[in-house]
Amino acid sequence: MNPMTLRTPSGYWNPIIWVIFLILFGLVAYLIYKAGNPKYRRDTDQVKPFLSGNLETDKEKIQVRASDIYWGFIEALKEYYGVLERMHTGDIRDYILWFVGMAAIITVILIGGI
Amino acid sequence: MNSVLVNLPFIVVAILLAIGFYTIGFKRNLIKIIIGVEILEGAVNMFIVALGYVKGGYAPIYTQAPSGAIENMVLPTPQALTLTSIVIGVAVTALMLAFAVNIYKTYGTLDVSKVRRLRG
Amino acid sequence: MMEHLPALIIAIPLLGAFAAPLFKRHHKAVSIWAILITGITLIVSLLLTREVLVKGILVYVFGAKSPTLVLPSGYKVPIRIMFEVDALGAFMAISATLMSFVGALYSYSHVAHESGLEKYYSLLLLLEVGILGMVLTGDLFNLFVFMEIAGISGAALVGFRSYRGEASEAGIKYLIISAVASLMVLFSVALLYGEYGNLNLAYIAKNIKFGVVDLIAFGLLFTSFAMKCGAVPMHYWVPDAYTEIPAGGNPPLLVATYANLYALFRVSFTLFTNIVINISRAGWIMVILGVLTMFIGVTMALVQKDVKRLMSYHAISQTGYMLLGVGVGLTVLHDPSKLMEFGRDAIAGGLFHVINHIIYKSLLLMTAGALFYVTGTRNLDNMGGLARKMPITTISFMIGAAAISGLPPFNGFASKLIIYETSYMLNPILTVFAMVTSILTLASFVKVFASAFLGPPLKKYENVKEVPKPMLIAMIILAALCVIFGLFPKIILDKLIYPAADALINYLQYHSWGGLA
Amino acid sequence: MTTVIIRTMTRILTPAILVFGSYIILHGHLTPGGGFQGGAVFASGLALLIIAFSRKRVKEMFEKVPLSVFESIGALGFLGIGLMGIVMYTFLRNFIANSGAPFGMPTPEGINPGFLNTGGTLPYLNIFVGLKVLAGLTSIVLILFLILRREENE
Amino acid sequence: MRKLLGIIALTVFSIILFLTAVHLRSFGSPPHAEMDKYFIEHAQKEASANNVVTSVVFDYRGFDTLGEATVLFTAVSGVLMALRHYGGRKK
Repeated sequence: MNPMTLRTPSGYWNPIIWVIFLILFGLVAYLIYKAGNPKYRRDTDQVKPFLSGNLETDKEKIQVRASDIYWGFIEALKEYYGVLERMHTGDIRDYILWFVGMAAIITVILIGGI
Repeated sequence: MNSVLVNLPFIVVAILLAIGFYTIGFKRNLIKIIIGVEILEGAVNMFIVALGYVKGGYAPIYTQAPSGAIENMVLPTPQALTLTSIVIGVAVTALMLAFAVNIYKTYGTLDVSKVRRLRG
Repeated sequence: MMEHLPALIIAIPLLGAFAAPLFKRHHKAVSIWAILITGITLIVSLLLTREVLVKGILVYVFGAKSPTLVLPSGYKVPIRIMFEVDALGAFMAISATLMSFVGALYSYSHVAHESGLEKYYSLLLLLEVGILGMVLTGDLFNLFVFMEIAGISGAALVGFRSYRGEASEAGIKYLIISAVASLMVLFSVALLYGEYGNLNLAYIAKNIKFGVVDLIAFGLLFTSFAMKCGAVPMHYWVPDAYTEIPAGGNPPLLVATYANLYALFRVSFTLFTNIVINISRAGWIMVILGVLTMFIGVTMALVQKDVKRLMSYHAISQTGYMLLGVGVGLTVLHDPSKLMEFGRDAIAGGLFHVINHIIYKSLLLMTAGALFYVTGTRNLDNMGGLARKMPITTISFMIGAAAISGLPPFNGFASKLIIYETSYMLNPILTVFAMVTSILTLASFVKVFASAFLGPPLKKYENVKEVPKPMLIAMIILAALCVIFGLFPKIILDKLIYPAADALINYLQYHSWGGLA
Repeated sequence: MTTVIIRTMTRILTPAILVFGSYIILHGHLTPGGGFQGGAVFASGLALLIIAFSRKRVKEMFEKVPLSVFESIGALGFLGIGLMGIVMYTFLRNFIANSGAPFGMPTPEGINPGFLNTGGTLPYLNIFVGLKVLAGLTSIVLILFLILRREENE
Repeated sequence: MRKLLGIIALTVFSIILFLTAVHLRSFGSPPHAEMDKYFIEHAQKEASANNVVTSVVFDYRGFDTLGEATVLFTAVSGVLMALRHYGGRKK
């Protein structure tokens, strides 16, 4: 047990204990699953969504595209992302100029300017 | 001031490096940017060779050398390093030009402000 | 024969690379040849690591009468090029050889239908040679030469699909970046040579005096290696290169990036370690670069649509963790009490994160390559419902995503835990940034999973199948490593990582060539 | 397409350039120069040959020459000589010097007229590197030339 | 904007390079040359070559030369691979 225990200043990690907890929670999850509705059947009419009589739209149309995910997050941080967009011009000259600027800054700091 | 005069070759190297970085940073043509990289390489090679110079030194080769050569030869290591880095520079240039040919084929231009489909 | 291992580990892949073009058109033969050579190199590197861990620093002088003859009789200075392999170099060598093997295995099917494969595999082996030379050498000019080998072969691999313009664009960007960086490295090496008349790393580190020139050389070396390892704001080449290279070349390219990170650590810890005041300054620079890298990388990743580009931005942000961990150690390097309190653990956490990240990021990029292999696109908007079609790829992607987000029991968890706790002891703000980065990482991988694997099955992908066996085997190897490293982190740390961290900390041993002089 | 003057001068000059290149390669351990420089000179002679003639002539001239094989042979020879050193000493050891083998005669100390039969492994490495460099540079020039000339023809 | 920032960065960098050149040891008088003295004295005996530079390139620093040959090999492979779709002899 001890050679596997990774001690950190405020805690520890041990795979055996983790496995035990995994089994425990797996059991709990199984019990919850068993307590589910027994009358449920796959591939019958009861799994069809009821859209008040209208028939279901094509799945490809209602699929959530990647660019729609986290729309709100990106909308909230629009200014920040505007800055980033202006940083990321895919222009090789800017890559080199950033390098020159960082070299200047880091060297000045190391010499002790700041 | 005296150190400036004594170290004139090193000053020249510094100026060449600045010119090279300017060329890479502000020219639009890809070929000119490759030339800028070449200028950097030339500057660094000049710097290494200049480091090896000894006042009034002879080439470090014994074959039919002048009589005074043995006690005053220039340092051989910088010349060896320069040889290596020159060949490396040739290799890098060849590959960059090959990529430039490809880019001109597919983009139809060598203007680096247009050659940026990859960004963001 | 054991004392010749450092030479053999370079000579074997070189042999493979030089012989590869002789297989003219036999593509299967050259693929199998490359897999064989990388496998042998992997075994050699394991032997080398065992030697180093048992015997301490291993020195190999090229062209001398005996491998350990550092100083010629009656001379104070080292004359010839030497390899100086300590635990850190051996640790990097293991990751390099392992990833090259996995990459060659993966390429067997992934690029099977392309032309010019003998050149591809020869360049793959040359990339491995460059990485190994960079991480094993003890000579500054030799470091430059191998850096150029790694850079040129990496750029050529990035431009492999030369019928696509983007590949050539990314290739020339990476080539110019690495040419400029290695030229600045050469300039700094020349400065040091002019000051001290030698090129041996340990010798210069012993005799260094710190005038202005030395500090300028330090700054240039620091910045060049920081750019080559993709630290913000010099990271722009990383997404281009990682996106355009064939997925089989991704693992070696990743290790090449971290070979530059290794050189950054080596320069800061071993070469310039005697500057007592400025080294903590350098440590703070490293920490700040690390925090910037983490945060900007992950926020850029969140808005990407191209799956490989997204993962490349995650590679940037994970590099920030390594810079943070090792930088925390560097700030307290000359303060023994703090070093024993958390500095050593911080360095160990950073180095452990290096190998963990190499493993799971290669796995993720390979799954992205598998998606590209079956769908022909990298745009996430055009994917969906692939989980039922490719179950093994899906499972390995889930393992990789859980590992990169630091969920137990996968390997990202252990190293991130150590980094959080040690950076908390230096300054709590750093830990906040690290945790936020981790959360955003999980979020963006949930996005990839939802849009590529879940969702209704699309009509155009009705008859896609699971990818061929070699790719699956490569992915399964890495997924298994993720789980093993995550379940038993203590064993890996004690066997491999803490020796490497100690190799960084007690630099005096490196300066004396392992007690040889 | 090039003029008759260029082609005639090429016929005259190329052999001289090739001989000079091989001289530089062989005397690399005595006089300035060596494998890289000599190989470059040799390749420049071949480059002159390439640019002087039409695409068709060049194609049939270089159809038979396996340049990449030459290059691999040069690199493998360098590596092989390095590995031979492992047997007794270390990688890339100059084990032929002062051993009496071909190119293994000792050199007299100090200034001397220079003797070809010295240098140990140096002449061998020079030859291999020269072969490799001339093959490599020639193949680069050749493929760029073939591309550009195809542009003109199409 | 971009041009201005670039000019500023370039100016500071050039000043740093100028500082380097001024603070470097004076030209033509290397302070430490033990390694090179060793080469000049022992090249004829150890490498049995008159040309000290060649003996450094191929004997004392032969490993760098192997790397250099490797770089050239790499570049040739890269060029031939990058241009393979234009045919020529690669078809």
